[in-house]
Amino acid sequence: MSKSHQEPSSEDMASDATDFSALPGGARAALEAVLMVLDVPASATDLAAGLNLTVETVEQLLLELQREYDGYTVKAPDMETASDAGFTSSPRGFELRNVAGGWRIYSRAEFADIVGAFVLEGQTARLTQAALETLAVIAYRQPVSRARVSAIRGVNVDSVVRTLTQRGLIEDSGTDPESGAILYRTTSYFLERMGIGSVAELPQISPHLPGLDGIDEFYDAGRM
Amino acid sequence: MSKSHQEPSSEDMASDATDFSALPGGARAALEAVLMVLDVPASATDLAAGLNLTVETVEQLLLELQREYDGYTVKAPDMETASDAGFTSSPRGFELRNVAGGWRIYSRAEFADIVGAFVLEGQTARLTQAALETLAVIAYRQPVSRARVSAIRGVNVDSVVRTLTQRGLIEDSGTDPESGAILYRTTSYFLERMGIGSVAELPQISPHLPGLDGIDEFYDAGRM
Amino acid sequence: MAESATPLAERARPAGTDDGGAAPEAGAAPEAGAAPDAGAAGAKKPGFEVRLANFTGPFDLLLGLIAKHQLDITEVALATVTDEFVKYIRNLQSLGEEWALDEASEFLVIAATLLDLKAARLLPAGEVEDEDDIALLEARDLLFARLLQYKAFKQVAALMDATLELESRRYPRQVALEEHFAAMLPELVWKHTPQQFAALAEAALTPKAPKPTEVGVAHLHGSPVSVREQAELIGLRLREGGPLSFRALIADAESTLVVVARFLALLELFRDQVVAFDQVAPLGDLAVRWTASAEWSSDQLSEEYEDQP
Repeated sequence: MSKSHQEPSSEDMASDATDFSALPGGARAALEAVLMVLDVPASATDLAAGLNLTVETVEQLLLELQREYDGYTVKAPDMETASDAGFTSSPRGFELRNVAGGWRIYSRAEFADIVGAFVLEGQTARLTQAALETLAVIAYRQPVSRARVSAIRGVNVDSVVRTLTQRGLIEDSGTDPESGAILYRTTSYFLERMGIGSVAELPQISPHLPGLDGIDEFYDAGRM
Repeated sequence: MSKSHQEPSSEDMASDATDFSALPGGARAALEAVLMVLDVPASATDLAAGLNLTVETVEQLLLELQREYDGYTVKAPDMETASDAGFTSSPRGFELRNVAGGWRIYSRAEFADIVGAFVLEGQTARLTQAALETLAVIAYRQPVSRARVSAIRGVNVDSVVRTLTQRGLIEDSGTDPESGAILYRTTSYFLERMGIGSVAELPQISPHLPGLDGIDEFYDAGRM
Repeated sequence: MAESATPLAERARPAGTDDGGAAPEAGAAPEAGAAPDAGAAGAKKPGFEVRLANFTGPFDLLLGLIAKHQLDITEVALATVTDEFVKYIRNLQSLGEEWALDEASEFLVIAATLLDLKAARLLPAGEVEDEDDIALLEARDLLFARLLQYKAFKQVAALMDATLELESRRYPRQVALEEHFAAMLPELVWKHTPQQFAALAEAALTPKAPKPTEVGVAHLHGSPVSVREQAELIGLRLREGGPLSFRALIADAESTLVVVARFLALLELFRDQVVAFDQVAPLGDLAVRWTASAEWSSDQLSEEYEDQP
């Protein structure tokens, strides 16, 4: 889940750099921390902006990490900045890939069979009732945030929303300008499965049900 | 994504084990690859079943990885299986933690500010005092009805309970056979957010509550 | 369980120092840690200031008032506290704060609580004479116990807050399933027509009636409990197990009704002079002793409770 930063030039930022030496593992570990939780590939430019480093530094660190994950000994005489990168010489179970201009950590391709079996174990072809209801709420109230869907359904819907996204039935449609929350909408695959041409063709439901405005009154009473 | 597998005994599985020596990085890397795709904590048992390894082996590998990510030198004389684990002595940007009954990769807390800038939806907002107190009562008295929580806090807790449910921290756990009241308990998401394995790891309340072991009986007797 | 799972209490403490005091101080003195509202008000600050958004309940306020005066609850200058409470309410009114019914009733509970406390305080210690006095004494103990319990929960809530805050600095890896795995998922079975889907949406969007707050009606339909049977049971236990505390005698009671029945049975047994009571300290545990011969039977009980649940 990367976000593009409004960037002053990377030189400006570097002058104002975070003191990575105070952090365990330094800038390399900081970059690794970001990569580990990034959902979508991030460009070296975005990473540099977020880390307050120059693009060149980040690119060098990315290549170092990539080689280290692949098992190369990174402490080579020509790479003085890699002094603390260790002597790892066996590949890790994950790899850092540069896909279409963005970097992301993936499970290593050689383990695809094992990982695939683990992921697919127990997966069913059917949506649960919770998933169906959540999909219905999103379809009729889109674009809508997870928090709002949770409020309507009365339970946390995070994992169900992940499943629906994974299934290609809903997708990220930007963020709410006010709250910054991700808004979800149904996909064309959803329309295809429903056998309709657009969401406008969904059958009407009672107009008296709370709309997005009314829901506030119903559900947001409990201030947190 | 984890689930319980129908297991033949772990001995059977080991005899039928995947030949990890043919894969780069061996079983350790295979485990690492699986950890990369988890979206909820996975137990050592589930991981062992998915990898066709014994639970003991997986537990040992998990501990090795955990220590390695934390920067310990894992090639100690007493750990012969760790021969290829490298000599890393600076912490990685991420850590492997055992929470809510399972293992999962997290970015290291020291990098929270940097990582937070990349994660679109920050961690959920801080709980209010009212929500925290209600959550505490439920955590220590679970399963517990709203009426009991109200009695302890001295106020109506309906809306707070609703919000805590929406945020996935507590859930309905059936009804009291006597009063028919809905009982609430904390969720595994709560454990994960608290960074603990089970509610038994919550700090002891008794030092905070001198000599009031029998208060529940008092309570039911004199309800205000 | 794991190396990563350090006991909370140990971890919560460093949090205060790491974060430069941003997190509530887990190890702080009970008063300060327990009542941030009161702490914020400070000892010197004039007037009792509570922001409505932070207000969480009558026990909170009561604790705040007590903490502010740095007094043990048993020595609270009630007149001062009460005056201050009234002043607080007037102040709110003068500020034009709108009162929701919920909040207004919460304040009524405070008023009642203060009144209870005051009434209990009026009772001179050690001069318990009639049943009303005892009831007042019990009310005071109960109130005191409740306040202590509430305070304990407030303290662990602060600990939990610190832990949650600390833990929120770790972000879990939670990435979308890699595409080649997503492609391997079994093809979705979809059987809903648009009309069925709309019905589903309609049901999901209909605001749910708030879950009912329980009304204790169970006792109305409870199976009858016989005092005679309970007397029989008590007799059996006392003859076999020697002196037992009342607490032990009701430990397995499945409902309040059974507790009441056993209590009445004990009174009956006492009247028939087959049991005796020993109490070491005032309000301490009551030990019940069997004093009659082994041949006693519940048939000898008075007929008063015959056939009455």
